[in-house]
Amino acid sequence: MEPLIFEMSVPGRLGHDLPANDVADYAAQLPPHLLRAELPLPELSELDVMRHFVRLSQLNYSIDSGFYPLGSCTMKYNPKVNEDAAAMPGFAAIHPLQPADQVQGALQVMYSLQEMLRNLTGMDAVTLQPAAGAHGEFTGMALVRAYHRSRNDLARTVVIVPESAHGTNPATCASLGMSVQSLKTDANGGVDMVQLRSLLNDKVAGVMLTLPSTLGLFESNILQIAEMVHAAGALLYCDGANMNALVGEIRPGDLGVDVMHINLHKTFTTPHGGGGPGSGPVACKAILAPFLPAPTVAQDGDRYTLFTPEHSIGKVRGFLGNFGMHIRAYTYMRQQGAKGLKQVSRDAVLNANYIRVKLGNAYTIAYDRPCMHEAVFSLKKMKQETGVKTMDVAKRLMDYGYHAPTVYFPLIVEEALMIEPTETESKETLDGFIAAMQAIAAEARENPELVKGAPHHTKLGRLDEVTAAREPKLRWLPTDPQSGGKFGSGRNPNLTSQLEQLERD
Amino acid sequence: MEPLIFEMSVPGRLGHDLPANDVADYAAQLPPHLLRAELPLPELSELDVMRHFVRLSQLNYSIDSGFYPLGSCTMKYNPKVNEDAAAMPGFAAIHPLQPADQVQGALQVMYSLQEMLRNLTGMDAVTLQPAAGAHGEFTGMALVRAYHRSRNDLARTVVIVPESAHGTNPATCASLGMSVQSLKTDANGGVDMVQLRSLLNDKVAGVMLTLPSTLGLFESNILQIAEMVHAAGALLYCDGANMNALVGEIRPGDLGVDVMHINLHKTFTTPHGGGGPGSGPVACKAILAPFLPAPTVAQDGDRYTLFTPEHSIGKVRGFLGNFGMHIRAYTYMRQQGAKGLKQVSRDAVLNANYIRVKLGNAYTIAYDRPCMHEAVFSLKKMKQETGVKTMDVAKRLMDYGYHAPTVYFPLIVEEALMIEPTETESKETLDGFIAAMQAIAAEARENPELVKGAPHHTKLGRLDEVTAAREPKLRWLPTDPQSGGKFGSGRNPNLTSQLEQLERD
Amino acid sequence: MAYSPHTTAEREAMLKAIGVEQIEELYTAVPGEMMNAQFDFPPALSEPELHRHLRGISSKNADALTHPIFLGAGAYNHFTPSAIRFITQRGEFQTAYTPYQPELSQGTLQSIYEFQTLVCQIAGMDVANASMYDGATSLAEAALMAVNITRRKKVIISDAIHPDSEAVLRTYADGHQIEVIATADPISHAELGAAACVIVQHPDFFGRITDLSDYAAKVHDAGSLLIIAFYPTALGLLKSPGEYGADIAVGEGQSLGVGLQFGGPYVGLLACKTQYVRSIPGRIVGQTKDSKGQRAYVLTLQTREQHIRREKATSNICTNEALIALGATVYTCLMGKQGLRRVAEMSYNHAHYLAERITELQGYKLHFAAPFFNEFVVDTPIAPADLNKRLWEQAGIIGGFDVSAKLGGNAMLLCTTEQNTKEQLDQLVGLLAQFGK
Amino acid sequence: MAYSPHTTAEREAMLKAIGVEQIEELYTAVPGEMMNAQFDFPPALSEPELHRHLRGISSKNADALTHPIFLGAGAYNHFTPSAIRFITQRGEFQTAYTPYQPELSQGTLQSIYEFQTLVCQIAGMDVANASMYDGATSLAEAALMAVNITRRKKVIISDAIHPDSEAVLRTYADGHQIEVIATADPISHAELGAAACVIVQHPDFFGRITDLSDYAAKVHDAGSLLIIAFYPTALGLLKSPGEYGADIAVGEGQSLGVGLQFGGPYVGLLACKTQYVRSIPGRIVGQTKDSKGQRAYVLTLQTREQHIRREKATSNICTNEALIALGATVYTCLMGKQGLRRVAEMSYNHAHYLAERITELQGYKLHFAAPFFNEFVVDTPIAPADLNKRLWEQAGIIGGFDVSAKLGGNAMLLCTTEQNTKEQLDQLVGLLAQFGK
Ligand SMILES: Cc1ncc(COP(=O)(O)O)c(C=O)c1O
Ligand SMILES: Cc1ncc(COP(=O)(O)O)c(C=O)c1O
Repeated sequence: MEPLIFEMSVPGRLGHDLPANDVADYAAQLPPHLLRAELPLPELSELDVMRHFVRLSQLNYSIDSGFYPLGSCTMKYNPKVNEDAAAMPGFAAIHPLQPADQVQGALQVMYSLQEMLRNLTGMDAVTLQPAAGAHGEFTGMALVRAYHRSRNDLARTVVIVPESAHGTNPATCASLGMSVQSLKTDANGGVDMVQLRSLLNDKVAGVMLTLPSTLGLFESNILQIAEMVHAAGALLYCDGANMNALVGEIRPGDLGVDVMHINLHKTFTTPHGGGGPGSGPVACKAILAPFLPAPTVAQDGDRYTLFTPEHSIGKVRGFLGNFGMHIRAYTYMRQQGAKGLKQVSRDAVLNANYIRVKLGNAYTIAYDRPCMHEAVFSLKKMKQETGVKTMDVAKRLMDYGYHAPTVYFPLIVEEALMIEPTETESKETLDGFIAAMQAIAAEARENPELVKGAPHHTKLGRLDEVTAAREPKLRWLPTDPQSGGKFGSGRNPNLTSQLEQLERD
Repeated sequence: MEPLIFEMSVPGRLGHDLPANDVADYAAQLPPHLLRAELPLPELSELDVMRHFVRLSQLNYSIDSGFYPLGSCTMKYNPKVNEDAAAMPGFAAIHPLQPADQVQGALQVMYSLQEMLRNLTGMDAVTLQPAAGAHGEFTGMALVRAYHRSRNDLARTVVIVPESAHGTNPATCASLGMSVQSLKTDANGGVDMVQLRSLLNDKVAGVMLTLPSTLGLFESNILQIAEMVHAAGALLYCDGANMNALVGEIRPGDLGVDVMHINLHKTFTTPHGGGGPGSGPVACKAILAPFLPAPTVAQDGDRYTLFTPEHSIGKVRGFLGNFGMHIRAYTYMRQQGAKGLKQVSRDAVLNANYIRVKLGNAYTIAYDRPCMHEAVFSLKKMKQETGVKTMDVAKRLMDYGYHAPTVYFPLIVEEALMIEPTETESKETLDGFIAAMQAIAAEARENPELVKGAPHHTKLGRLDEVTAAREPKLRWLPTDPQSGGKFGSGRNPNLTSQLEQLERD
Repeated sequence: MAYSPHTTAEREAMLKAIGVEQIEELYTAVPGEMMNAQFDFPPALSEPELHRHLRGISSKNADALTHPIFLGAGAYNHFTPSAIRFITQRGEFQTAYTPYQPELSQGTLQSIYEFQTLVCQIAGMDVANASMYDGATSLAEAALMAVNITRRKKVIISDAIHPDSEAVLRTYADGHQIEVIATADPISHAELGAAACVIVQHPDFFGRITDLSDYAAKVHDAGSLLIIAFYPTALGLLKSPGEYGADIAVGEGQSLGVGLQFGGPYVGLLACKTQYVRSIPGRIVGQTKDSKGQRAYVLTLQTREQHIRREKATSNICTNEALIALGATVYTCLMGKQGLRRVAEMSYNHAHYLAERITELQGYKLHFAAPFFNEFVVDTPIAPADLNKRLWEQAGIIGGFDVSAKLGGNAMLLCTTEQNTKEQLDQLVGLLAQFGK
Repeated sequence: MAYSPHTTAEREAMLKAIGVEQIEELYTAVPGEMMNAQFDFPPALSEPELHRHLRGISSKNADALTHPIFLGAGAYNHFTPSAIRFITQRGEFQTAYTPYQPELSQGTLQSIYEFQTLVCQIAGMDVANASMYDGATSLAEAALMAVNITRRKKVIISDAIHPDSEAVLRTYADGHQIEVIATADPISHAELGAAACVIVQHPDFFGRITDLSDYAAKVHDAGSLLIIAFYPTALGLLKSPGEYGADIAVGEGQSLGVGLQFGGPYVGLLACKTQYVRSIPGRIVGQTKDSKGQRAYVLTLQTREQHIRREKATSNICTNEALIALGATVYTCLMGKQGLRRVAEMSYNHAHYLAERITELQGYKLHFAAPFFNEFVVDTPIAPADLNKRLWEQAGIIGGFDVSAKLGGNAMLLCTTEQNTKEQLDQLVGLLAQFGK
C-alpha cells in the first residue's frame, strides 16, 4: 500500500514557495524561552505530496466513481456547479468579522437560504449556525429546554426517543443534561402509541422523532402524535436527516413539528467529504424563535444584518456557521426550485420502493409496506438458514463493485440492511445493483462460505478491528518500523497489490 | 472494463440545465430542407458522465500518480498554480478579437513571455503562434524558406537532418515542400562532420539539429557546425524540444543557432494532457524576424498591440496561438526566475547522469559519455543474450508500477531505451526505479520468459495492434454488439478486472 | 429537473414493477391533506443563469484577494497553495462518506491518520482525533472531557480566550451544572482546587504571548487539567502546548490553508495525553492489519461514540470536518518543518514592523506591553469603527477588529500575516497618520 | 527553487555516485564560454506573489463573464458546464503523455475513441481523427489531404470562409505549388474540373446558411472533393456535412464547451469518408482486444504518421489537443441529443430577435438577405469601431466584429449565443438606437 507521508520525508526538502522577508527579522529577537524546541513536521516536495494524495484518493470508493447506497446518508450526486459557486473569491475569501456593508452578498445568501428552508419545512424561523446534523439536534433541543425554562417549567428534563433513532439523538439529550426515555416501535414499524401515551407526562420536555423514520417509513399517526405531545405540554422535535423523502412535497411544520434540523450535506447536495464538513440548520416554530443561537441574518429594507434573538441560547459555534455549505445548498435549491425539489423527493421514493419490491423475494423486508426514501431489510432469516450475516453480504457486494448499504442500523431490526438509492441513480444502475444482490442471495444458499469469506477481490481483506481497539495505534511515530515497498515511488495504484506481492516474493 | 458512453445512453435522459427560451421561437420557422434529419448523440445524466470519466481516468497512468520517465517528453511536475492562473476569468473568458484596449493584461502576458523566451534562447524575436513542437518546426523552417526566397536564393530546398532526429523534423520539411538529406551520427554520438561537410552546398536551405541531441548528448562540435553551415549560405535550425537541458545555462543563440522552436509543454510545465494542447513558440535571429507569422505582440510605451511583421509568412493558426499555455508557461517562468531555471537544467542533467551511471552495468549505454537531460541505452546485447527485447523490459516495468521509458527511439540506436527522469524527481524515486530496472535485468538473465510475457499484473495484457491496424474499428456504431458487464454502474475501478471475471464465470 | 436521470417511460416502468399506477399510492401513510404543500419559492434558475446570479451576488462582497486586510481575531488570511484544491476537490475524497467500510475507504482513513499525527506534531501532544466542528467547539468539548475525567464541575478560563470560544463553552456547559469562571489570572484563582480544568489561549485573543511555563505544575498540583487553545501557525515558532505540559490541546485549524470562507467550514483540532484517549469525543482512526497481514487503517475506539454508546457517548458528534482536515493535512505537508516556521516568522515580522511604525504616530499607542505574535491592540485617537469606515472608503482596506467594548476607550486589534506586504503596511500607517490628525 | 526535490546533501551524494565532484564536469562537451550565460530576467516571484501579480494583470482584461458580448466570428461565448473542469483537471488525464503505452493509458484512449465517434455523429461522417490544432489548421490539412488523394494542385474556396482559415490554408499550401482560388460561387468556377477540392464554410463567416444540396454532385462530377468546414453548435439544428455529401468535414471545436480563452487552446475537428481514412493526418485510436480477449483501445494506422513514416507522413502533426478534445467530449455527452439542439435554437432565436429589433432602427439594416444562424451583418450608420468604443465606454458591452474592410461601407458582424439574455439584447438595441441618431 501507499507509505505514510512521514516515511517519505527527507530533511531539507521543501514543498512551498514563500516570499522573502520584506521587513526586519523581528522574530529573531523572540526570547528563546518562548520558542519551541523543534517542529517535527515532515519535509516533502509538492510532487511528493501531490502523488501521495492522488494515490490515496484512488483507494477510496465515492459517489463520483460508483453507486453508494448507504442508508440514512443520502449519497446522491453532488452537482459540480455548487463547487464553482463556493470557490468564487467573493464567497471564499471574505472574513467573518468584516463590517456588514462589505459582505452584503454573503448575508443575502444566508438570508435567502434561511427563507427557503423556512418555506420548505413550514416553520417560522431558521438558524444556519449548526455545523452538522448532531449539532443541529443539540441546538434544537437546547431551544426546547430554553422554552420550558422560560415558562419556568423546570421539571421537564425527559426526552422520549424511539429505540430506532440514530445514536446522535440520545447522545444529544445527554449532552444537554436531559435524560432519555426509550420508545418502542409497533408491529407496523410505527411509534408504539400505547407506550407513548403512557410515557407522556409533565417531566417530558419533548419527543424526538425521525421523519420519515429510520425504518424508511412515514409515521402514519403523526398528526395524532403531535396532538398528544402538545397536549402533554411537550414539544415535538423532528430529526430531519431524512428530509430527502419529504422535500417539496410535505412540510414537517404542517405535521405539528415544533423544531427540526436539516442536513444540508444530505438532502441539499453539499458533498460529504469523507466525514464532513456538514451543515445542520435548525428550523422552528415562532414560540422557539426568540431562543435561537446568535447570530441569524435579518433583512432590513434592502440591507442584510446579523442579529441576536432576544433570549438567545448563546453561541453554538464560532463565527457564522459553515458558510461554504450554505452557498452550495443555496445554489442547489435555486437550481431546483420548489417544483424540482418535489420531483427529487418523488424520485427518491420511487427508487427506494423499486429496490424494496425487486429485492423483496431474495431478502426479507423489515416492515412490508411502501417505504419512503430507503428500504430496510432484515437478514435474520438468511442468517438462520445459511449462516450468512448482513456484514458478509455487505463485504461480498464489494466484490461486485458496489459500496455496501448501511448495516446493523436501525438497531431494532435484526441483521439490518438499509438501502437508500437516492433519486440521482438511474433505473439501469438500480437494476445492476439488484442483480448483484440477487446473485449474492443465491450464493448465500449455494455457497455460503464464499460470501462469508468476502471480500475476495478488494486490495484489502477484512480488517482486524479488535486489535485496533485493544492496542490502539493512533499516530505515526519516528520510532515506528519503516514500511512501504522498496521500489520507492513507483507504486502504480492500479497495480499496488501485485507490486507488493512482487516485493514480498 | 468501462463500457462506452454510447452504451449507457437512455432515450430522453438529460445531462444539462439550460435556460428557457426568452424570445420567440424563430428556429421553428427554419425551412425543413436546411435542418438535419436527426442528431444521433448519446443521452446521459450529469452523474452518468461524471462517473464514466472518473472511472476512465483511473485507467490512466500520469505524472500525478507516478514516475513517468518517457525520454524526449520531459514529464516533469506541472505546478498547480499554473492551472489557477489560466482559470482566472480575465484570462479564460476573453475573446481573441476584442479591441486591444480591453485585453491589455493578456497582451502583456504574451509580450513578457516573448521577451523571456527571447532572453533564454539568446535570440532576437519570438512568435507564440505555433500550437505544438511540430507546428513550431513548420513555422521556423518556413522562416528559413522565406529568408532564402527574399534573397532570391531559390535553389535552396534541401534540408540536412540527422538520422537520429525526431520524426517531425523530416515530416516538417516535406510539409514545406523541401527535401530531406539524411545525416549520419559519428562513433561518439555526434554529427558526422565529414559527411556534413560533403553535404553542404548551395542547394541546402538549412540544417536541423536537435540540441541536446535525441541521444541526450550535447553536440561538442556545435560552434564549428554553425560556422560551416553559415559559410555554406544555409541556416541552422535547432529543435528545442530538449531545452530542459539548457534552460538558464546555455543560450542556443550563442551557439550559432538561427532559429528554433521550444515546447512549452515540456520545459515550461504546461501539462501534456494525454496528447496536447501544447505550444511551440519559435525564436529567431534578427535576419528572420521580418518573416514571422502574424500576429506578434509589440510594446508601444505602456500599451501592447498586435503586430504583423513586414514580410510575414502569413498565419500558421487561427487567432493568437494557444494562449492558455502561454499563461501557464509565463507563470512558471516568473516563479522560477533565471536562477531557478538554471537549477532546473542542472538538476535535470544530474538526474539523467545518475540513471546513466547506476544502470550502466545492467544495461548498455548507447554512447558512453556524460549525458544531458536523458540517458539512452541499447538493449541489443540483452536481446542477443537472452532474447529479451526493449519492449519486453518496458512492459515488465509496468508490473513494477512504473511507466515505461521511450522505446525504439532514436531509430539509430538498436533496441533503444531512452530514459528522461526530469529534475522534479527525487533521489528516492530514482533509486526505486533503478532497483526495479536492475531486478528486471536479473530476470532477463534468469527467467527471460517472465519478462517476455509481461505485463502480468496490469488489467490489460498486450494489445493486438496488428488487427487494430489491419481491420480498423475507429468509432462506435449503434449496430455494434452491446458490451459491458451486466451489473451496470457498479464498476468499482479498483475491482474492475475481478468483477468482469465474476461476470464471465 | 437537473440531475434526475429518469425519463417518463422509466418512471412508468418502475411504478409498474412496484405494482402501483401512481406515485401517490406509495404515500398512503401520509395524511392526504399534508401532501402537495405549496411553497413560496424564488423561480428555478438554469445552470448558466445560476452562474450569472452567483457572480452578481458574490461581487457585492469585498474579498481579501483584492483588498488588503488587517482583520484577524481568530480567522487569518494565510496563503493557500494552489495544489490543495486539486486534492480536496477530487471526487474520490469529496464524495465519499465517513469511512465505515474500511476496505473501500483507505484513502480517507490513511489521510486522517496522517492528520492526527500532524496535529500531534504541531501541538506536541500524544494523540489527536479526526477533527471537531471548529476551534470554539473543540474548546468546549475539551472542557467537558476534563469535567468527565476529573468529575469536577468548575471550569476556569482566561478572560483572554476568544469571545466565541467562551460563548460556545457556556452554551455547552449549560445543562451539566458546570460553572464557568473567567479571570485574568487563572492559575491564581481561588477555585483552582475545585476546577476540572484551566483553559488558556496561546497566543491569547489579543495576540499576546504568555510564558506558560509554571501553569502545568500549578494546575496539576491542584488536581486539575490544563487545556491550551492554540493557533497552529503560531506554533511554527512558539513553544507548543505539549512543551508547556498541557493535558488537552485544542485549536482552530483555519490557519492551515483553509482560507477565510466567511467563517466556515473550518476545522477544530483536539489532542491530548495518551491517558485520556478514551475520553476523546468524535472519531479516531487507528492502524491495524487486514486478513492478509497488510498495514491498514480503520475507525477505532468506537465505543466512545454515539452510534455505539448512544446517551453514554463522550459526545454527540458524528459528521465532523473531514475534507477540511484533509486540506489542512495537505497544507501542513507542503509547508512542512521549514514552511510553517517561515509563515509564523513573516506574520510575526509584519506585525512588529507595523506596531513599531504605528507607535511612532501621534495619538496611537500599543494597549499592552506584553510580547505578541501577529496581532496587537492599538489605542486609537478616534473610534475604530470610524477608522475602519475611512480605511474602506478611501483605500479599500479591510481594517482591524474593534475591541473597544472589551477593553474600554478606543481599541483596535490589528493583524498581519505573511500575505501583507510592506507596501500595504506602509500604506496603512500613512492613512492612520492622516486620520489621527 | 520551487519544485526541486533535491537537498544539497542529496545533490552531493548523487554527484559522488556519478563519479564527479562538480556538476560542471558533466558539461565537458559544452564549449566553456557558452556556459553560465547571463539573463535579463524579471525577478522571481514566490507563489503568493504570483497569485497577486496574475490577479492584477488579469483584471486589466474585460472578460465575457462580467460583460455582455456580441462578438463571434469564429469564437463563441457558449456556456461551459461546471462538471467539465472536474474531469479535465484530474491529474490522471491532465498529466499523462500521448497514449503510447496502451496498457497504462486506456482512460485517454477510450475517451479519444468516444471523441472520434461524437465528431462523426455531429458531422454525419464515417471516421474522425483524435484532433488537430484548431479549425483553421484542420481546414488547411484537409485541403492537403484532397491534394494528395486527387493529385490535383488547385483548391477552390468560398470567399466567405473564415479569413484566418484562408490565411492558414495559404501558408500551408505554399511549397506544394498549390493554387488557392477564392470565389463567391465555388461550384460554378471554371477551374472546378482541375480542382482537388471545393471548400465551403457552414454557416459561412458572415453567419449565412447556404443550402448545399447540389454541391456534392457537382463537385464529384468534376472529380473533385467537397470539404465542408462546420460550426458544431450550428449542427445541433442544421443539415450536417455528411447529409450534404461532404468527403471531408472540418471544424473548430471551440463551441463545444471549450470557452473563449483568448483564442486558444481550441481543438480542430477532422472527419471524412471511410475510403480516405489512410490519408488522414494525425492520430487515430482504434478498438482492438488484449491478449486476454478484453476490449481495449490503441493508437492505430500509425504508418500514416511522422514517427513511423517521417518525410512520407500524411502530416507532421504530433502533439494535438487531446485535453481540449476530452473537454469537448464531456460537453457533448452532457448536452447530448437534446442539449446541443437547444443551444443551437437559443443562439438562433437570440440572433433573430436582435436582427428583427435592429432592422426597426433608423440607419441600420441587414447587409445580407440570406438566412443566417447566430450571426448576421448589419450596415451601421457610423463606423463599427466607433460604435464598439461607445458600447464599451457607456455600457461595458463588448460589441461586434468590424467587417467594413471586407464588405465596404460600415458593416458589423453581430453574434449571439444562448448566454445573451433578452435584457442584454434590448439594452444593445437601445444603445444602437441612441448612437445611430
Ligand atoms: C437520522 C440521522 N440523524 C442524525 C444524523 C447525524 O447527522 P450528522 O452526521 O450530520 O451529525 C444522521 C447522520 O447519519 C442521521 O442519519
Ligand atoms: C525532439 C522532438 N522534436 C519535436 C517534437 C514534436 O513536438 P510536438 O509533439 O509538440 O509537436 C518532439 C515531441 O516529442 C520531440 O521530442
